[in-house]
Formats: sequence, C-alpha cells, structure tokens
Amino acid sequence: MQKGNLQKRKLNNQKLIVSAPPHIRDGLTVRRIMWEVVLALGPTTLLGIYIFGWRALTIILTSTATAILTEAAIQKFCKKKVAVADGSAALTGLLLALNLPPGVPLWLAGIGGAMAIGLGKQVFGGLGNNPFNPALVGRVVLLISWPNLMTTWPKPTPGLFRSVDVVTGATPLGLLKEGAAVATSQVSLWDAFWGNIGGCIGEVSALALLIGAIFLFWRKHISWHIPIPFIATVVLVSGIFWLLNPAKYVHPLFHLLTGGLILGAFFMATDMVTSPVTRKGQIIFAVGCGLITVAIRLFSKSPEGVSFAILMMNGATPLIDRWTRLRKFGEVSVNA
Amino acid sequence: MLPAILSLGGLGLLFAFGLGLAARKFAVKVDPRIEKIAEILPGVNCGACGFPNCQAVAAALIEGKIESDSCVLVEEEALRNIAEILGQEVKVKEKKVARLICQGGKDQAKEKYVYQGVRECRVANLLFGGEKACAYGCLGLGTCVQECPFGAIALDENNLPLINEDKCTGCRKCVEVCPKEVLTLIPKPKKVWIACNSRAKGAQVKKVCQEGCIGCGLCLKACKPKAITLENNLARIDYQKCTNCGDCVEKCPTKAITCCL
Amino acid sequence: MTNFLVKGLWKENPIFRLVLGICPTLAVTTQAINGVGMGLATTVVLVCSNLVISALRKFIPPRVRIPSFIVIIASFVSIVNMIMEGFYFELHKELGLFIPLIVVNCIILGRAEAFASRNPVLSSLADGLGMGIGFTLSLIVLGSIREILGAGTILGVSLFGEGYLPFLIMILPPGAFISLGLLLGLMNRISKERSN
Amino acid sequence: MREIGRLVLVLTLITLIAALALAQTNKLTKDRIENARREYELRAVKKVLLIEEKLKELNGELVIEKKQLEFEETKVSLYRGRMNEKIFGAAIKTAGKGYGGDIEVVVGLNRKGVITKIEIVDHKETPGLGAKITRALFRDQFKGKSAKNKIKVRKDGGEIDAISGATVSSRGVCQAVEKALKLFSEEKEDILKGSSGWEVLERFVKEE
Amino acid sequence: MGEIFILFFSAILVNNFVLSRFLGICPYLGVSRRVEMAVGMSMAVVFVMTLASLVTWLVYNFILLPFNLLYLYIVAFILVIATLVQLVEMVIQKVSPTIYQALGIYLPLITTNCAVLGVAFLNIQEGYGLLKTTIHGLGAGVGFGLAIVLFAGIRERLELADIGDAMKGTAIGLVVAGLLSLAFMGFRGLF
Amino acid sequence: MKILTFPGGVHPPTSKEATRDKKIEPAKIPERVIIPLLQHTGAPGEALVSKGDRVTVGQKIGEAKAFVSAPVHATISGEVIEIKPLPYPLGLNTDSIVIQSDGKDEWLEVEGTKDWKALSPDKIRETIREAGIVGLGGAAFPTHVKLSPPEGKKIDAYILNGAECEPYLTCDYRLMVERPKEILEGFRILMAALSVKNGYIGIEDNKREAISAMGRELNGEPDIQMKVLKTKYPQGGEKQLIKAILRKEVPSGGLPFDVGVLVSNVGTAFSCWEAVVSGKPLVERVITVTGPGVKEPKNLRVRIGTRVSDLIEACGGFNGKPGKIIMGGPMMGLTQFTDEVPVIKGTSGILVQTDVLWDEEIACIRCGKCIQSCPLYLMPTMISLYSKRGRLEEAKDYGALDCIECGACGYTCPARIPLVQWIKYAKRELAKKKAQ
Repeated sequence: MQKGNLQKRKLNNQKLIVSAPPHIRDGLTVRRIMWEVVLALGPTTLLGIYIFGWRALTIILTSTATAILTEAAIQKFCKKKVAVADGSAALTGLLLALNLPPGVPLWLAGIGGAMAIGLGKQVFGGLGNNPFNPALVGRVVLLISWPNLMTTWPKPTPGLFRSVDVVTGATPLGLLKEGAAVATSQVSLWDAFWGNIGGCIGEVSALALLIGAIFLFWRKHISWHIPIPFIATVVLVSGIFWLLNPAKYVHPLFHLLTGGLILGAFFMATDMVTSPVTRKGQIIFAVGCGLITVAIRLFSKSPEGVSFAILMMNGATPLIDRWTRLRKFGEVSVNA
Repeated sequence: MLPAILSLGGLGLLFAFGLGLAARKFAVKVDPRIEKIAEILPGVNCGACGFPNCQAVAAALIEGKIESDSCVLVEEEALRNIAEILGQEVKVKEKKVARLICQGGKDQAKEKYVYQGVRECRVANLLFGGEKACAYGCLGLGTCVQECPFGAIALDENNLPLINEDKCTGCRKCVEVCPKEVLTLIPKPKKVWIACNSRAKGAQVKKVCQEGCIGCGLCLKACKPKAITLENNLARIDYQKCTNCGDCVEKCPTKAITCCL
Repeated sequence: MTNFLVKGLWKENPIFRLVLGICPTLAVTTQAINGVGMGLATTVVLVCSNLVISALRKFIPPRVRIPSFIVIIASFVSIVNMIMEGFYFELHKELGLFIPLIVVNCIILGRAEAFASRNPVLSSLADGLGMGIGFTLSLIVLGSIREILGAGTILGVSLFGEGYLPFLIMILPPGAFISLGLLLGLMNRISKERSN
Repeated sequence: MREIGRLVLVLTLITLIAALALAQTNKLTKDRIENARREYELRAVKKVLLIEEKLKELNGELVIEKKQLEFEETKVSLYRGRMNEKIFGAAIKTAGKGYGGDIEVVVGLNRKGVITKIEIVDHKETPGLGAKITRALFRDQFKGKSAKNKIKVRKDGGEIDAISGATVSSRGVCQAVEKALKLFSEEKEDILKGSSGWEVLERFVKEE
Repeated sequence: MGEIFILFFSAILVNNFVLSRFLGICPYLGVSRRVEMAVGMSMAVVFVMTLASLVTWLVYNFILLPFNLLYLYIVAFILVIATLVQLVEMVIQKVSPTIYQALGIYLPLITTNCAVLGVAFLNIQEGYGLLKTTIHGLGAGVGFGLAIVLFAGIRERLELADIGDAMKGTAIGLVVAGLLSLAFMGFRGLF
Repeated sequence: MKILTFPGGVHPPTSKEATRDKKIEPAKIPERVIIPLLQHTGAPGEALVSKGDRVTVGQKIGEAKAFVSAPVHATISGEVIEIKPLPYPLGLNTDSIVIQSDGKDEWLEVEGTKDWKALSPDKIRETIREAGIVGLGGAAFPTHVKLSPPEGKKIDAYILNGAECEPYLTCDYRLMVERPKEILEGFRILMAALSVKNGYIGIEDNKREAISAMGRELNGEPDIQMKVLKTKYPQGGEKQLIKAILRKEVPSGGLPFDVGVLVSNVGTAFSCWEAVVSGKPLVERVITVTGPGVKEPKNLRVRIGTRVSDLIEACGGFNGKPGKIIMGGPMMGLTQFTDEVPVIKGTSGILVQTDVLWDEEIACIRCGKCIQSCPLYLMPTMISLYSKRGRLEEAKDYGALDCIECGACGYTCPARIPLVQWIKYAKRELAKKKAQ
C-alpha cells in the first residue's frame, strides 16, 4: 500500500479489521438479559396456569403474542429493523398477562398487549427510550378503561385443565377496603404465601415469585437497591399504622404477601429502562414507590397501588437521575 | 351602569398608570427595526449564521456586526428590503450550493481495512483516517446527511452523499462537519467542478481510486478561458473565469471532473 | 382573501399546526357537541376581537397594545359568556370554566398580536373566521374520536349498541392528551409526506 | 410625559367603552340568565316532586317553595310543593361523598316521608363507571323506601344493589339519601306546617 | 384543619391543574425544555397563583359583589392579574435582581397562563372563603410546578431518544403528559 | 496479607496462560527497523541523521526539542535508507527513520555507573532523558518529565506498577519473575531522583511467582513495601493504583503528583536501571506476542522499530486468518490496519485475534452496568449519548475529560454500544474546541 513496501507482505492482501477498543466483550447481551427475566417469571407463570387453568394460559399467550406482533408491525411501519427476537416485547406481554385477572376476556388481553407496546414503548422510539414501564402502561390503561373486567376475580381452582370458576371471589386487598377484620378473617397468610388466594395470574404466590427473584439476583440482573427498599418501606409504614391502630389497619405481612407488591418490586420496578441508573437514585426511587403504594392502599378508595406507584416514580426517574449524579473520581479535593 | 363604568374605568386607569410608570422606570429601548427585519428573515432559526435565532441576527445586522447577506436563506428581494430598512446599499449575493468533491464511492475507491464501529464520519476518521485507502476521500457514513437542516442530502447506492440542489441553501453546515473536507460551496450557476480532493501523487491516486484526479494536467490544456490550475497534484477551477463550457470534462482521463449541465 | 380564510383550515391550523389553545381543546372534547359549542364561541370572540383590534390598530399606542387587546377580548368573552348562559344554559354548564377562559386562549391573543394589529379590517375578519373554523373543525374531529371510542356514541347517538364496552380512557384526561398527541403525530406525518 | 398621558387616555377609553358594552349586555341578558339558573335548579326538584303529574290534576294554585338551612355543618336546600295550601311533598338537596368528590342528590318525599323519586344533579364520578348512578335502573331502587329501610349497599348490609365496580359511588348516593331522610324526619314539622323562611320559587295557577 | 390539608393536597395530586383540569397547558408545553426553566417557571407560578387567588377574591367580594357588578368579573380578573404580574415584576426587579434573573423572564408568560385565571374563577365557583382560596391557589401552583418539573425531566431524557420524526416535539410531549396523567389517576379517590 | 483494590472495574478473563510461563527470549535482529520520531505523549522529535548515513545501535538519531518529549535512538546498526511519513501504531502516518541492517549489530560505546547513589538527582534525570526513556506501560509519557514535578509539589510516595491488569499481556510479569533485582534497583534509582522515601510495589494477586520473586529480592527492606492487589481490571491504571494502595484520589483533571505520588511501570524501572547502570539507551523492550491468531505465543525482547510482521514470523506466523492485530492488550490496545507498522516504546504486546464477531449495537437499556464498572465513577452511557448528539458541553459536564479510556464500560455493555469510541470522539472534539 505504501510505496516503501520493500518486503513481500505476509498478509496476502487480506484486510484487517479496525475498531475502537475494547476488543473483548462480556458475554452478557440485552437479549440474554430479557430472556432470562422471562425465565425467572417461569415459576409464577406455571403456577398461575396451574391455579387458574387453561384460561390463564390463553390470556398469557394472547397478551404476549399481540405484544410481539405490535412491536413487529410498528417496526416494519417505521422502516426499522424488526427486532422482536431481543425478547423485550415478549417480556412486556408476559408481565402484562401476569398482571391481569384470570377471568378477563381475550380481547382485553390483546388490547393490553398492543397498548403496552404501542403507547408504552414504540411511540418513544422503541427499546430503551420509553420513560414508563410498558407493561404497567398497558395494565393501567386497561384498569382505567374497563375497571369492572379488571377487578373481577375468579376463585382459584387448582388443576391444569379446569375452566375458570365463575364464582367471583374478592382479592385480599379488595377485602381490606371492607375493613381490616374482614380481610384478616378471610385470608390466611400461608395461603397468600403459597398462592391459594384470588388475584392476578402472576401475583398469587409469593413463593413462586421469590424463586424467580432469587434467580435474577444470582444472575445479577437485579440488585437489592430497588426491591428491598421498596418492600421495606411498605412493610415499615404499614407496620407503623398497624401498631397505631390494629383494628383499622392490617398486619404489614398482609401487605407484603398480597396484591402485586412482590411482583411489582422484583419484576416491574426493577425494569432497567425506566428506573434510575445510580444506586442512590434507585433507593430513592424504591422508597418513593413504597410510600405511594402505602398511601394508595391505606387511604385511597382503590385497593391496589403498586402499578400507579411505579408509574409515578417512572415519571420522576429522570429527575432522580439528574439529582443523584455520581461524584466523579477525585471531584472532591483529597484533603477535604 | 355608573358603578360599572366607574370601577372598570378605575381599573383601567390604575392599570394604565401602573404600566406607564413601569414603562418610564424600566424603559428598554427596543429598536423597532429589529422586529421589522426579523419579520423579513426566514424565521427557521436554523443557526447556520452562528446566531441562536433570527431575532438575534436582526439585532446584529442593525448594529452593523454582520453583513446583510450573512443569512443564507434570504431571497434577493427580501435582501433588498432589509437593506432598505438599514439604509444600506443592496448587495446581491451569489447563491452557492454544496458540492461533493469526491467520487470514491464503494465501487471506485479501495478500502484499507474493514471498519467496525460507529457509523459516523467524524468518529471513524479518528481511526487511521477512516476505512478508505485514499486519505482524502469521502468516508460515506453520512454525517452530512444527518447534519443537513434542510434534508437536502441523501446517500446514494454507491454510499456517496447526493445533494439536492433545490433544497440546498448553501448554509455550510455539511462543509463544517465533514472531517475529510470533501464538501465545498460552489456558485450555483457553475455546473462544472473537480470531483476529487486527493493531494496525493497520480500513481498513488490510481492505486486507491478509479476516478480520482491524477494531476495529469490535460484539463489545463483543454480549458480555453484558462480557469484551471494545478495545485498539490490536484486541478482547481477558478470560478471567476469558468464559463461552464465543459471541455475539461471531456478531456479528463479518469472522469474526475463532474458536470451537471 | 380566501387565502386568509383557508390557511386556518390546514396550513396554519391553530391546533394541529400551530399548537395553540390546547387547554380548551383537551378539556371540552369529551363529546363532539361540546367541540361545536366551544369552537363557535371561540370563533365569535376571535372574529369580533380581530375586527375591533384591526380597526383600532392605528389608534392604540404600542406600549399599551397588550393590555388594550386583553380588555377588548375580555369584553367579548364576557358578552359571549352572558349570551350563552342566557340562551344555551346546558351547554354553558357543560363547558363550564372554559368559556370565561377563552380570554387567555393563546389563539385569540396570538392572532390579535400577529395578524389583526398589522392588517386591514377585512383580512383580519377573514383570518379570524378561518382560524375559528379551523379551531372548531379540529375540536370536532378530536371530540368525535374521543366520543366514539370512549363512549360508543356520536353526538349522543349510540353506535355499537348496548354490548359495547367503551374504551373509557379516551374520555378521561389521559386519553385527551394521548389522542391529541397521536393525532398531532399523524398530522405531522401527513404534511411531511405532502411536502415530499 | 405626554406619551404616558396618551397611554392612560387610550386604555381608560377602551375600558370605559368595554364597561358600557358589558353593562348593556348584562341588562339585556340578566333576566334570562336568572330564569335559566332557576329553571336548572328547579328541574330536578320538579321531577322528584312529580310536578308534571300534579299539574294534570291541578285545580287552583300550585307553589314550589324553597328554604335553606344548615344541617350537619353543610348548607342544605329544602323544597316543598304546595297545592291549594296543602303540602304534598318535599325535595331535599343533599350531598354524599363519591369517588371523585361530592355527589349532589335531590330526594323527593311524600308527606309520609316515603321516597317518590331521586335525581342526581351533580357529580364528578368516572364516566361510564361511577357515572352510572344517574341511570334510572339504579335510582329507581330508592323509590318507596323510607326511614324504616336500610339505605345502604348490600355489601354494607343494606338493601341497595350497588353498581358493579362502583361501590364507592353507590355508597355516596346512599349516604346522601340517608341524610335527606334524616333531615326530613327532623324538620318534618317545619316542612309540613311551617311558614317562616320559605320563599316562593315558582307558581302555577289553573282555573277550570 | 383536615379540610385545608385535603384541599391543598387534592389540588396538587387529585385535581392537578395540568394533568386533570387541563389548565395552563401552553406554558406547560412551552417552558419545559429544561428542568431549570421548569423550576423557575413553577416558582413564579406558585407565587403569582397564590397572590392572584387572594387578590381576585378580595376584588370579587369587596368590589364586584357589593356593587352588583358580577358580570364584569372576567374583565376585572384578567386586568387584576395582568396588573399584579406587572407589579410583581417591578417589585422583584427592585428588591432582588437575582430572583429577577431567575423568575423574571417567566412572569410575562404568566399573564396569559389560563391556570392563573382558572384558579381565580374556580375559587369563586366553589365559593371558598379567604383561607381556602389562598390554600387552593398555593396547592394549584404547587401542582402545576410538580407536573411541569416532572415533565421537563422526562423531556430532557427524550431529547436523547430515537423518537420518530413525526412524533418529535409537541406530539410526544402530549403523549408523555397523557401517561403522567394516567399515573396521577392513581391518586383519584385518595381524599 | 490484605488484598487491596478500588471501587468499580470489571473481571475479564485474564487469558494469560499462553505466555505466562514462557521465558523472555531475544528476538532475531530484524533486517530493517522503522523508527517513528513520535513515540510518546508530547511533541515529535527531529531527525539528526539523513538518508544514507550509517548508524550504530544506541546512536541518537532523533532529538527531543520540546520539554515534554524524548529522543530516539538507532536500534540496529546499518544505513538510514529513508526518512518519510509512514504508518505507525497511533495514527495514519508520522515521520519515521528507516534503517537497513548491516547484520553486524554494532553498538555505540557506552559507559554506565554502578555507583548510581553518588549521582545527583539532576544527573539521574539527565541520564534518563538522554536514554529516551518513556513510560513503558502504554501511555509513553517521558519519564524525565515525570521526574520533574512543578515547584511546590512534594512527592512523598512512589509506586512501582506491576499490576499488569490487561488480559493476555505477560511482559511485565515475566520481567518481574526473571529480573527482580534489576527492577528494584531501577526503582530505587527513580526514587533517588526525587529523594522519595516511601516506595510501594503493586502486583495483582494472580501473579504469585512475581510476588514471591520480588518479595525475595526486597528481603524486608523498609524503603519499599509490597502491596498485593485484587485481580481486577483496570487495577494498573495510575489513579486506581493510587486509590488501592494509598486510599488517595487524584483530583479530577489532575495528575498523581497533585496528591504527592508518582507511578512508574516495572518495565520503565528496568530500562532506567539499564540506562543508568549500563549506560544503555532505550533500544529494546519486552513484548508479549500472543492471541489465538499467533502460532507460538511468546515473550520477546524486541528492538524498537521492528515491524509487527517480523515478530509474527518469529512466533511461527499467523494461526489461521488474522482478524484484528492489536497493539497492546484487548481492553485498551489499538487495532492496526497493516502488519507493516513498527513496535514503538509504548508497545507492550501484540495480540492477534481471529474470529472477530461484531455484535450489532442496540439501544441502551439503562442497565447501569457501565456506570458500576467505571473506575472513575462516570456515567459512560450519558457521555456517549451526549457525544452522539453533538452536545459536547454536556458530555464534558458528565466527565468526558476524566475518562481514562480503560474500556471497562465497553466490555460490560450488554447493548454493545461503542461507548469508548463515542467518548474518545467527545474528548477529541473538546480538545479541538479548547485549542481554538
């Protein structure tokens, strides 16, 4: 190439690759993270299908399929690369389905999936750009549009091929609105832990969720900075109220094990895209989620607040990120 | 009726008085000409002139900090109007458009390596001057396309920027961002230009690109108005002299002179 | 003259192109009929104030331009407000706060500032009318979309029968923002495709 | 200074003209507006007092009267219908707490304190959900109920079927109705016999 | 006391002026490109809204009502607010140039902010007393501030996102406002 | 012993097995060397010879003109055949002197001083400068400049950097195992140049043999302390080393001497020993030639200016089809577009990769891994985003200029965003702006 090539080139004109460092990469990819989170949701998904029957399965499939199809369709329409294989759409669809009551009509699950991806994600330019958790956007849109369907809870009837029992039961948190005594008399905490209670497909068993969460901790896809302060805040604040007036307010464990707290804290609030990036920010975010959840659960007329709390804090994430920017190495003088 | 008139009138009076007071206390002299000129200016706030918005340009114009033709978007007539407001003589400016002075697309130019990384010319240029074997050629990653505020540039199939003459306003944005300086402003009526930027010697150019200027000098002889000179192994056209005849285009052995007559 | 009249419909449509007067747009478009009412009320104020301001434009010193405009506009709004309350009490109640708030609708002050104060009476009239109609039409479009999806009716007439479970969010605040946002995006796309 | 003088002058002039125009418009529309407002207020009252039916059989004079009083720390409007000096029913405007705020209800009662009809005048409930309290199907449940009945939703051990998914709104209506019944029993004397503080809102006269 | 507390927080969260009452959308969309701007604007709005609530209440109850001039309320209120804003601007400029630098530029924008006029009208419509009026004005202002600062934060982030050309700018802004409003729906029924 | 470290960082596979047990062997004297006049951080030198001149090994052929510069020496004996711009590892072209070997390997007569303790600090500095010694760790900062801190900066600690945290590279390790005595003496010379009393040696805990070899040689003498470091990348970064050993943070935008510390690489110390004790200028250094693309990976003592192709040949040639030739380690090394480039003073290794997969970049999902891995507590994702959007002031505000380009963020990013490339771009543009 240069005139001064006096010696025969040993490369035989083969072109080398030039790129910026680093030239080795960690094996972890976004796609891997997404599918592993899907995997972590496996236990609770399977349990949900076992408890609520084939209907739950069809809901999960509908929601996931529409989420993926919507993503592909929009990417095609915007002439972008269709990238549904990264698993993010599937994850959103699955998370949404786990947040639906097991008796909802399939069209509802479908609209939810489409809303979650369309409104929650693709409108902002797709993966990584959305300020709000897409699955929660989907869920809250459904909750506000069809509150009746979204708050009808069939009783759990374990057995894979049973149809959903038409008898509607109340969720423990719904009972809470009838008074602490009613709630605690009807629901045992053990049932809540194992999953023998009414609720959304994916939130009935604390145990199944925790198994998935442990997997995520082990794979380092989540750290304690969001789920633990979130749950701790809920337990602490509801505990204070319980101590003040046990007749009116229920035991904090009740808050912990029922409703979407565990699902929300480990799988929704930890969504990387919509939560703060710094550790300090994550703790602030989590505490905020906890406080809003308790406020809604204890004082509002609606039974559940986890979804709204996380959405609210998603909205505050850019500000938290801004105000918890890290101190650069050596930014403070060493003598200080 | 009376209380209505009294109270509202009173309010009006109070307001007017307050305002009058404010006006006297905090008189900010705004030159009325600023507004007039700003109205004539295109108002796209493109920033090509280096000012944040057209209002600022108007102010600068009045203060005489810049010439009236510094905004590239103003039409001739509007220019006259501005000059009138300023009480200056009309300066008719020559309209220029951006031209690409390289033909080393992926079919013509050789590469020296396989590039993996950010598809951005300025970034790629940091790695040994980019993928192209020719150190002077267009990198074809489309930074100018991204930066053009008027959507006048697109990459063609050959990975070279294609400039839409009608949309181009000659704002210089692309010229400034191009790390290889293969974009340059040429008077719009002039349709002939040397489409090569290589200052390397002829043999060297031949090695890396099929359509580069090898500095052979044939065009110099062909050019009747003697508008072409050779500098640093590269032909150069003096547009004061060029007559758009196109003789040089025919003579060039490597087709390094482009003509869009 | 027709040019002034027509530009408000698309090229300078106050809502979709200029994005002015969003507050009432979002607030009242739960039903198409509200859009009609609000749109007409605004049009009347817009036309009248454009007319008066244009007529007085040489008489008002620049320093008190804005306050004078505000007084003129506020007077017309008050008049419209009183007439509506007297003659269309139900609609007035439905539109509520937003009739008096026409005063601060950016469209009106904006047109007064940008057009009426610099143009002769007739053009200003046409401009006001065009803008007003453009505003009204946009309100009707948005109102229809929200009413059809959110309530299953149009102008109060049921469309899909009893079995339809309406997409409630559309007539709630979030739906207002989202549907206008998406509509704006659509308009941007259309106008871009047109220009190409 | 002269410039300021002119500013003041122009602005004052404009406000003066504006004031004149407004005063004039006000003069023209004042009565209509007042009428419209009263009409609006009375519409629900007329409905629950079943005025239309009464008018069919009217012979003589029918008067609707109004009185305002404080009850449980809130302002409450009382209305009553009087035909030929005999009180035939009362309407009570009260409010209950709903999901989005106060729900204003007008409760119509006959002389015995039995509900004839209720109307929802104002509410901020969720459209399509809590807003269903305005539907006749729900309101008609209250017909014929009196202080003897338990005006509560079934969940709370009462007799009213709540609108599904909108228990809070349904409760709000019950609360307002209960309040009205309580007020009626407390103020029964005044409503049926009293005369002080009652203001005549509308009068129908029909002579054979 | 409890009532005042509820009034205040409900004006911020439940009946948020921007997200649920649709008041003040123009400055909300306009002055939210940078968080600093949004903070400055919201401080100015809180101040003016509280003051405007107070003053319009006084005008209403001591001028318009006694003289039977209710039909003038629209003109009177807007004039009062406009004057007030001018005065505030002058006072601030005189008292503290630093505050003026931070807030001053937003003050002219407030004259035509329908949230300010809206809060004045609402106070009258709801028949609040003086204390409630002031608290309501304050709460409404804080609510506006909360909404605009959150919004500005998100917008700054979106500036770095790959949003399609058609949705860029106001369109996506409205969608974000919609989703924020969606989140705020969670507070419905809180008080 | 306590194992020290710094916050942040990553754990890439060390991949040192191929060469860690291979003794340093001298490479064949090449037929030709290409000696770029610019081999260090700072100003380029000026040629002292012209075409046709005969030179001997160790003869100064390029002179440093500026203060922050270092002379270069002939590394083989023979004839200067060309002086012209040629490709070099750091950029497209730079003025280089090409020497054709005469096969004799004649050395310039030099004299060293065994009794260096008698030398004045100034004399030591001068000797080091004349020998053309620069930091051999990679950045190639002229050592004599480092030894001349500005007035008023008191240096009270000197750290010998034996961390060698870059994967694949083993040249420092081998040197420590084979020549501990010389290294320590070289280090003491460096300390003497500034009369520093406290010396530290930092070595990562996976280099047992080096720790024991150096420890043996130290023999408990109090002036130098051995510090064992956690095996973590970039443990060998100057600032990270200081943080790990002394718990001090070099101020943002500052240099180690701002906290009274200096850091030098073990290779540098060895070269100083050579320069002062045997009077030998910097004409050769130890280089690890390794990677899956090389048949027999080796640690070679190489003449500066030897072309990469010669070294590959010395290692048995390419193993399969080469993909990337990297000068340095895989984390910070620079890829080359030709194997005709010479090794320079700062070249610590040549890594040849074969199958290079290029993962398509996708959007940042804000996982924060880059932030947690950044040893300078920066937010690489934000810097790169701002850089991408051309918002350089914000990139600077987020600490673009603090970045040491260690590549930890790029290594860990699951979205495969070329973070380092964007940050480098921002730094370059900011520097350009500042220069204007």
